[in-house]
Order: sequence, then C-alpha cells, then structure tokens
Amino acid sequence: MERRTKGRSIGSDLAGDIQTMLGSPPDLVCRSLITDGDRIVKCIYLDSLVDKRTIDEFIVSSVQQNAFAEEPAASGNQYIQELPFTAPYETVRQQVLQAVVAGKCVLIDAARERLSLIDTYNAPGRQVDEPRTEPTIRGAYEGFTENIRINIGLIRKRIANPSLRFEQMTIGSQSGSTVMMVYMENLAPETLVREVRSRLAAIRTDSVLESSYVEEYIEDRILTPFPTLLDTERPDKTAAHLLEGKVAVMVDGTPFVLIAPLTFFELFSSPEDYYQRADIATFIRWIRLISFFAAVFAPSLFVAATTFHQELIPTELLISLTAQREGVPLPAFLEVMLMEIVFEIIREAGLRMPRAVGQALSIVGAIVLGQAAVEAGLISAAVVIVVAVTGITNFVVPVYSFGMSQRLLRFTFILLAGFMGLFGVLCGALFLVAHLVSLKSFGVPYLTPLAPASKDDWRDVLVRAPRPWMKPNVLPASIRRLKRK
Amino acid sequence: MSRRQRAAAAVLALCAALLTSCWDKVEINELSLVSLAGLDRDPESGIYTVYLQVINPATGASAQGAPGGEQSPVYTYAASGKSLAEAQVTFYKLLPRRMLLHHTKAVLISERAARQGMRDYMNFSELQPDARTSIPLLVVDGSIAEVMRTFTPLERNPADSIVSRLDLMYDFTLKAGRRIELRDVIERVEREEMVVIPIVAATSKTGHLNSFDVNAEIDANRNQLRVSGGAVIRDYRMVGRLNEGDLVLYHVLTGEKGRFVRRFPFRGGHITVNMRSRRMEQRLDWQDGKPVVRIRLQFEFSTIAMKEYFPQTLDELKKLEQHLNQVFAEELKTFVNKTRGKGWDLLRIRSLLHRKAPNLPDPDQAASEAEIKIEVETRLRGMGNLGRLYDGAGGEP
Amino acid sequence: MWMLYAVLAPLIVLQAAWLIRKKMYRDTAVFAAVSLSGFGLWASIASGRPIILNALIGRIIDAAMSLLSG
Amino acid sequence: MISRAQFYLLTVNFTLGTTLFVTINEIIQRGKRDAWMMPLWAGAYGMLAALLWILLLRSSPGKSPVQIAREAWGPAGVIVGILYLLWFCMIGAWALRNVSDFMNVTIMPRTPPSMFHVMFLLVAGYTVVQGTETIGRLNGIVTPFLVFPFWTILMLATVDWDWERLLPAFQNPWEIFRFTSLMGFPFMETFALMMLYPKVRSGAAGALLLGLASAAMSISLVVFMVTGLLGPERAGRILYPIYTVVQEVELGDVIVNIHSVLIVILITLIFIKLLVLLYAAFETIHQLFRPASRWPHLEALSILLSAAAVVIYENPIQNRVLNGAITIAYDVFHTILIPALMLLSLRLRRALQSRPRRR
Repeated sequence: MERRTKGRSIGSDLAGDIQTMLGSPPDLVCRSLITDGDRIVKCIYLDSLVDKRTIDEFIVSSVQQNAFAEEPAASGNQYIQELPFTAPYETVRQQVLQAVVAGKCVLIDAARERLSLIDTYNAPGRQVDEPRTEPTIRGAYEGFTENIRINIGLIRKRIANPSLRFEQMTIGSQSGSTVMMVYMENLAPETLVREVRSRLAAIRTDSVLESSYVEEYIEDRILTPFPTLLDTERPDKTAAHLLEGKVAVMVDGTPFVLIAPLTFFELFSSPEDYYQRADIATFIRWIRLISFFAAVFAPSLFVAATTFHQELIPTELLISLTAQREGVPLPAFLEVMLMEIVFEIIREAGLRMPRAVGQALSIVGAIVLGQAAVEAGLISAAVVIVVAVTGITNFVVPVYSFGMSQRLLRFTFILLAGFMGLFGVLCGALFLVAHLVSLKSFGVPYLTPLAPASKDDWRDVLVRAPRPWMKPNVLPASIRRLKRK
Repeated sequence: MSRRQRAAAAVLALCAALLTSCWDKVEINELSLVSLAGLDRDPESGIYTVYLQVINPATGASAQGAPGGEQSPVYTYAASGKSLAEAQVTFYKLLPRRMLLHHTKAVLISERAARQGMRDYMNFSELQPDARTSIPLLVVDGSIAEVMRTFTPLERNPADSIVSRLDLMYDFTLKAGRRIELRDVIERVEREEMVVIPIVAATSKTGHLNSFDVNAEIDANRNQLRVSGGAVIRDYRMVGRLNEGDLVLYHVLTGEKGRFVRRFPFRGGHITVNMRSRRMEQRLDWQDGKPVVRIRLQFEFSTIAMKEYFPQTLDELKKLEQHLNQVFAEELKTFVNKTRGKGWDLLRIRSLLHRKAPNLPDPDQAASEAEIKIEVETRLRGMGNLGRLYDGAGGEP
Repeated sequence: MWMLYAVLAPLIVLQAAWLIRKKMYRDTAVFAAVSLSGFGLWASIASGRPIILNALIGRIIDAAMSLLSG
Repeated sequence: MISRAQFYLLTVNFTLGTTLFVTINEIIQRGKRDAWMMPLWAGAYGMLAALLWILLLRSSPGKSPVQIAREAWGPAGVIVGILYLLWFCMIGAWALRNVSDFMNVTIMPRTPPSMFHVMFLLVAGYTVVQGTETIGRLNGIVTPFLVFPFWTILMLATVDWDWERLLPAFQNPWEIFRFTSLMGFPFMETFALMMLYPKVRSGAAGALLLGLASAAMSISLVVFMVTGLLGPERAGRILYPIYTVVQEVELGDVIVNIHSVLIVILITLIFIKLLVLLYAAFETIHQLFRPASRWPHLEALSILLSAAAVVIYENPIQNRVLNGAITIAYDVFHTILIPALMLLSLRLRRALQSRPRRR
C-alpha cells in the first residue's frame, strides 16, 4: 500500500484515485474549474448527495472569481474544512474518500496547494410530516424526519436556549452513521450525561441503521420486556423531556429519538396530557392505567375464574357462561390462547397489508373469526369478548414499544393462570413487581416516584395536577436523584 | 451459565411444569351447579338420603330471551348412603358432572331428620370448605322427596323462589326472620339458645306435572311450594312448631325489625294495624334473689290498614295507643307463657343471664324461674291517604 | 419417585459442575452441602420414610433438657 | 440500604405473615371472648425481646447477628451461624407448609403442596437475588394491596356483627396467659429481621419496635373482629376463621363468593415472610462462607426448603401438639439465650481489652 502510494501527489493524482477507488460511480462528478488566475481547481462530489444550488451559486462562482480560496477557513468549522497538502498521501486520500461519500464537495487547488472539504450535504428525504405512531388531537402535528439536520431544527425551534447542547459522534465501522446526543447543559445531571456519553462511545458495531440498534447497546438490562429508554418521534415530547434534564439520542436516518432515563409511569403520560385540562388529563391517565391492567390481566383472570375458581362468578353469569360453553370442544385455556394468537396474527397482517386491503382484512377478522367461530360453536362468545377487550385496551397506551411488552406479559399470565389459576397469577404478579422494582434506567429506579417514594412527585403520576399547583421548574424525582449523586 | 442461559433454563422449567397436569382445573361445562340441597334420614335404618337440585344450564341462556323451551330448569338427583359422605359420592352413579356446592342457595331438611337431630349434618357441612354455611336452612313439612320434585312458577328455580320469598316475608309480614342460616343455627345451639327456622311444604298437586305444565297452569296456589310456620330447634333437634301468628310474636320479641299487619280486639270489634318494630331491649335486674327480665318493645304503626277506626283528636289517639300497648303486651305475655310452659326458652333468657351474671350456680333453674315483664310502646307514624273514614252504614258486622 | 431424582440430580450436578468449572471451589462446597442435605430430605420422602423435622427437634430438645436436668 | 419506613412495613407484614391464617383459631380457642388480649401481651413480650436484640446489634454497629457471633466467639461463631441458618430454613419451611396446607384445605384441594412451595420459592429466590432494596420496595408496593382489601372485607363483614358474641367479657383474665407458644410464634421469629437490620439507613430500632407494636395491635384487632363476627364458639373450632369470614361476606346479592380472590391476595403476606426468611438464610450463608456466586446458593436453599416444607410435620394434629411443646424452647434458645450470651461475651472482651489501654 505504502509503496504504491509512493511518489503520488495530491495535486495530480488524487482526483483520479478517488474516481477509481469509488469504482467510478455514475453519480460522481469531477469538474475542473478555471479561475481567472488560470489556475485549475478540481471539484469532486457525489451529485446524488449534494445540494447543486450551493455548488453552482456558492462554490463554482466564488472559485471562478477567485473570491473563495483567499481566506483560509477557521479550523473546527463544520462546513469548510482544510486539509494540509503536506500530510501523507494515504491518510489524506482516506479522509477525502470519507468526505466524498458523506456528501462533501472536495476542492483541490494544486497551484495554491490547498485541499478544502466543503459540506454541501443535502440527501433526498421526507419533509416534516405528522408522527405516525403517536398522533394527538390537541398539540403540534410535526414529527421528526429521517434527516437529522431537520430534527435538530425542530428541537431548537422549541428550546431557544443557549445551553442546549448537541454532541455529534459517528458510530458503525461500516455504515458510519451520525449519532447525536442532545441535552440541556444547565439542567441535565453531569453523571447522566457522562454515563450516556460513555455508553455510546463503548458501542462496537459495524452498522447503525435505526435508533433501536443504539438502544439495545446502551440499555441497562437486556432481559426485560419493558423499555428502559423512551422512543418518540414527537419533537414536543422530546423538548419536554430535555427541559426535565434528560438526555436524548438522535440517529441520522430515523425519526425515532431515544430519551433516557425512563421511568415506568412516564409510559402512561402522553404529551396531550399537558395540552388538556388537568381533570380530563387525570381521568384519561386513569383510563390508561386501567386499560394497562386489563390488557395484561383480563384474559388470565378469565381463564383462572372459569377453570379454577368458578365460585367467583355470580350464579346467573356462570349459568349463561356454561350454556355458551356447551359443546365447545377446546378447554377454556386453549380457547383463549388460540384467540389471542389469532388476534396477534390479524394485527400483524394488518400492519403489513396495503391500506386498501387492510379494511377487508379487519372485516374478515371481525366477522369470520368472531361471529362464525362462535356460531360454529368452536369458541364461546365470552372468550371473543375478552380477547376483543384486551386487544382494544392494548392500543390505549401512548408508547408503542410498551404496548408490545404488554402483549408479551399477557401470554405469560395466561399460561400461569391455566397452570395454577389465581395462585399462578399471583406468583406472576409478584415476580413482575420484583422485576420492576429491581429494574433501573441509567441508574434511576424504574418505579420512581412510587418506589423509592417521593411524595411531591405524585401530583404528576396518578393525577396531572394543574400547572399552577405544581412547583415551578422542579426537575422530576428521577433526575433529582442523579443530581444528588 | 450466563444470566441469559439461566433465564432460558427457568423458562424451560416453568414450561415443563406447565406441561404436567393442572390438578384443580375443571371446565365450567364439566360442573353441575347445585342450587338447592335436601337432606333426609330414615329413623329405622339410619340411612341418609341426599337430594340435590342441579341447574340445567340450557335454560340459563335466558339473557337472550330464550328460556330453554320445555326443558326443566332444574334436575333433582337423589342418593342415599349410611353416611353423608357416602351419599355424596354415590351421586356420581347418576351425576355426570362434578358437584359445585358454592352456589347452593338454601338447604332443606326433612322434619323427621330434624327431629332426630342434625348435629352430624352441621358438622359435615362445616367440614366441607366449599359448602357455605351462610345460607338459609328450612324444615320440610311432609315428604321431602315431593318438595324437591316440585316446580315453582314465575321464579323457575325453586331455590331462588324460596330465598326471595323469605326476604319478602321478612320485609312485609315478619313471618321469617334474618337469623335462619346454617351458621346461625350452629352458633345459637352452641350457645345453648333456641332458634326457629322456617318450614316449607308442597301445596296440593294435580297429578304429575312437568315444568311446562306448571308454567302453563293458571292456578299458582297448586303444584308449588309454600313457606309457612316455624320449626323450633334446640340442641340441633326440632322440638316443636310455631304457627304463623306466634312466629310474628317470636320475631318481634327477638328484636327482628320489620313490618307486619295485626288485628287487635278494639271496642267490641277489631282494628287492623300495620306495625313496624323499632327496637327491643332486654334488661335484667334482681328482686329478692330472683332474676327479672324487662323487655321493652317500641313499635310504629300507620293508619294505612286501619279501615275500622280513625282517631281524630289527640286523646283519641292516645287512647288508641294505650289500648294497643296493653293488648299487644297481653298477647305477647300469653305467647311467652305458652312457650315457657313447653319449656322453650325462646327469649334466650338463659344466655342473657349468662352474659349479665356469668357465675350463677344453676343458670337453667334461674332462667326457668325468671320473671318476665313485657312493656309495649306504640306510636303513630305514617298515614294512609284518608283524612277521615267514610262512615256510611254497611261495614263489617 | 424416579421423577424426583430426574429433576433434582441434574439440577445439583450441573450447577456444581459449573461452579467447579468457574474454579469457585468454596462455593461448590457450600452449595453441595446445602443442596445435598435438601436432596437427602427429598430422598427420605421418596423412600417413604420421611424424617419429620418437628419430631426430630422435639427429641433433641428433650435430650438437651434431660442433660441439663440430670 | 432500605429506609426506615420500608423496614417498619417489613416488620409488620413479617409478623402478621402466617399468624393471621394459622394461629387465630387457637388463640380464640384458648382465650374465648377475651382472646383479643393475648396478642397484646405477647407483642409486649416480643418488644422486650427486640430490645435485647437491638442492644446486641448496637454493641457492634453495622454487623448482623451472624457476624457478631463470629466476632464474639471466632470459629465457634460459625457453628452458631449454622444453627441460625437451620433455624431460618426451619421457619421458612414452616411458612411454606402453612401456605400449601391453607390452599389445599380452602380453594385448591387437589394441587400437590410442593407446587405451591416451588412457585413461591422461584419468585422469592429471584427477589432475594436482586438484593435488599428490591425486597424493601416490593414489600412497600404490595402492602397497600394487602391492607386495603383485607380491612375493607372485615368492614363489610360487620353487617352481621353482634356484641352479644363478645359477652361476658373478662371472665377469666388469667386464662389468656396460658398460651405461651404465642410468644415464640410469631413474635420471637421476628429475629430473622435482624439480618436486615444493619441494612437499614437510620432509626431501625424505632421502626422495629413500632412495627412489632402495630403488628400486635392488628392481630388483636383481627382476633377481636373475628370473635365478634363468628362468635367464639365457631371461631374457636373452625380451622381457618379468616377464610370463613371472607367466605361469608356478601357484596349485595351478586358477588357472593369472593373468597378465593381475597385468599390469594392474603397469601402474599406469607410470601413476604418467606422472602425475609430466605434472605436471612442467604445472607447467613454469605457472611459465614463468603461465596462468590449468588444463584447457586439460592437454588440449594430452594431445594432444601422445598424438601423441608414437606417433612416439617406429618399432619396438622402432630403439628399442633409438637408446636405447643417445642416452639417456645426452640425459639428462646435462638433468640434469647444465644444473643444474651453473645452480648455478655462481647462486653467481657471489650472490658478486658480496654483495661490495658487505661494504663
């Protein structure tokens, strides 16, 4: 390698080398600009990644009337970067290659012995759009996009504060993706920032294509159904969390931003809570809690009650349940299990289906599987009701990834209920609580502010107290814990 | 073994456990819901006969308005054995589904079994964790087999029918008390008190009928069950009966609160009063070494049933009230004396003595010779819709 | 009661083997001591001659009492 | 490290643990209408014992009884430690057996007892591995779910409350002092909490005493209510009066049999007790032999406990008889005799050491 590069000079050979090393792709442009000093300045860029207007109006013109290269760019400038002409050819070539594939424009001025990399990155992508996974009625309709620059803008727009910090780093030996760490320097606890930074730096992987890649590397515990980092595509939510002193992690190429630390009860609060009247918000929050319990426990309790503890069911109801089950072949446990699985299949299919067919599918699911199965006496009506209820309640929770974990828990509990009835459910519940209290997210106990208890935070957990009643600019308990350390 | 492997192992272990049989699991359509239990014991052979009324779930889908057509709402099974447990298991000769006793609404016991004594039965049912003892116990007058095989119109499930009748009777006639459940019988008897439980009997029948016929028959007085009268229980044995009139007095004296209608002699004729017992208090004091029990009873009455006479002035009212006090007290006294004559301590004087004066040498003796003073206090509350009665001729002679 | 052994024996043996492989000999000793005593109890149950701890302690205490007194 | 409040709750739940299920009917049997007084004086005694323990642990702060034993007697302390280990296992097995007996008698007659034991041990083991905080917080979260339904049900049950059942009161006030084994179980067993004691941030002593006091109070209140609800005649004879009480509760005419739910909820109390005991045993092993790993020893303990729970007694009758006979001696030995001796020898040693320094 070293030998081959011997005697090659940046001025003469670099352009050609780059072309060959990139396999002379169709979108590689290599122009020779003639300045009025009759010097030739080579200009290389991938024209699929760059903003042509910048190149034509700014670079080309400024080079041609020699306005450009006069002042050497200040070092540390993100946009214009100077490379020393004297540096070893090999390293220079590597940097230049990196720059080109990262959408920069390379200017080689052989006469003046200057090599400048100008950031003209402008990748094709979606414009700002409504968030898909967490829409709201009241509140901003903007969602993050795949373009990290736009996302930064969306955050800055909401927090006009000099102490808002963006730390950029490149992760992924192959993909070389841009990952950005965002926090408020005056609010975020130093320990937290350091922790996140070190965990990000510790990532050894070849590619990061979505924020979940990062999430899996930096979360505290792998073996848990619960998300320990909040992922959102709502700028306002992100801003709110940043203002609570939390740290956000953005990955270029995905609209999902990770926020750490996350506590259990934040999963039940949606940005909408703070845009609505306090009483309504509180009520809705309770609905969410209830539907969480319903989604997790309803089928298992049904199984337990109908196959182990029939005495629980009021006589009349029991009679009609029995009447429904006359001639149903499957045991209740299998019945529920089957229906749940079928339901999950329908839902999964519904996601993949093109919109138009989705309608048809839901009809098939509802009518054929519900109605027909009941009338054919394969499934008792009660089971269909239970499954439907759990299915609906599952969608109430505002965080999508949390909905997933609910589904997982539900099946476990059905198993336990089918195994030992209420006792099994009890054991499962105790296990769950033990797991939750032992869980930590970036050093913050998952169940704060419930356990460990900090009472003055309860006014924003089970209720959403009116803002005037809340203490102004008090960070949540989780962050205060970290500050204390 | 890394943590992940551990978790996997744990999950595997759990699944392995799940794959094994689930012991207490039983599908609801493998159950027979017992709604009414009956007990009989033949004095000679000492053979128990247990009757179970099992709900027919096919008729349960009545929520959709389709009461299972001509099917019987309940099926009555009978099995007998030397002991209750034997009888209970013998059912599976006939019963295709596992018994579920939790939903039993009432227990019937035949008079002859009650007279022999039902301690063993009480013990048995307290031993069974799934047999609740907080359900009413009734004595069957006549053949229990017939009662257990009698349909009830309107309320298709006989057990429900009986229970709701007991409630209604308590509310409107005071001919049924509140303390008539198995547990009350047990507790009272263990305290050496007496307790009176209602009696149920089958009314006259017109041949053998099925549920459809019963529901088609207009005359609801026939072919069904009647709850009337009370059986006096002492030491788990039925020792006698109370007729309906006495039953009211008994409940009044034992402090049950409820409405009832009673007819008192008044000015040569009679007067019907709709009464409501307010409070009862027993006081014990001693006169020259003899216990004296004072029973104060407070009643409210309303003019709603008083079709014979309507007081206009205050002193008329006072007279009426005094009259009622005095007459009612008389009736109560005669009732008390009658029962005490039979040696029945229905007023639970003995346990009163035991509570108030625990270390008497011979409580039974003292109880039997305790003097009982009853004072009644009635007040007019509540009115009918008439300010003064129509006083044309042609009333009851 | 082969079932019992089928469950318990691998549990104990594998765990002990793992401990030894990890060169935690002290742990192995403790683990073996505790788990084997448990296994012994299970075996006594399986063999149908259970050692009733309550009665055992009762006897021990009586013995101690008699020692103290006599 | 757990907080004072958490320790307090642990004490209460630990003490109530099996007591609410097992002992109530025996208490009422012996004390008749005055039974509710017995837990009170037993609790007072328990607090006295607790004072001794606190004295012991104060004498060398931050150390658990086992460590103190080693400090006091060196190698002989190891034997003491093993004795304690066995004692914890014993009580733990007892608690487990109570669960399975109770469940078998009441709502799940066919399930083999060992299933209950194994399930509980799995969960408890997982919790203990997570450490002290987890135990404290778990208990803290679970407690309201225990307290609220239980007392609500007792309140609902008071519809058939009858004062006559509690009369005549104070007939034989001295009869209540006859039930000595009540001192041992539950109150002396709380010694197991002393393994947690050093892990409490501050004010553990107050929390312990307060916890014992309120536990005694609530036991006596429960006994009082049960007597008033079932009457001494029935409550004294029924094996699990609590079960009967909740069984006879009726919410209107619709919800008539809610007992299984309540039973299953109340079982959690016993779980807490088991949790503490398992933790104590586990800690003992750790402090005695300082092993590097955690899971294997819990596994071993689970095997031991699950076996011991089966053979702890043959049948309830034998249990009752032997219980009356041995409990008190057994507990006094572990919770009064040994601690007192340890305290004594510590004082002596300190005195001996301090003499030359004074010169």
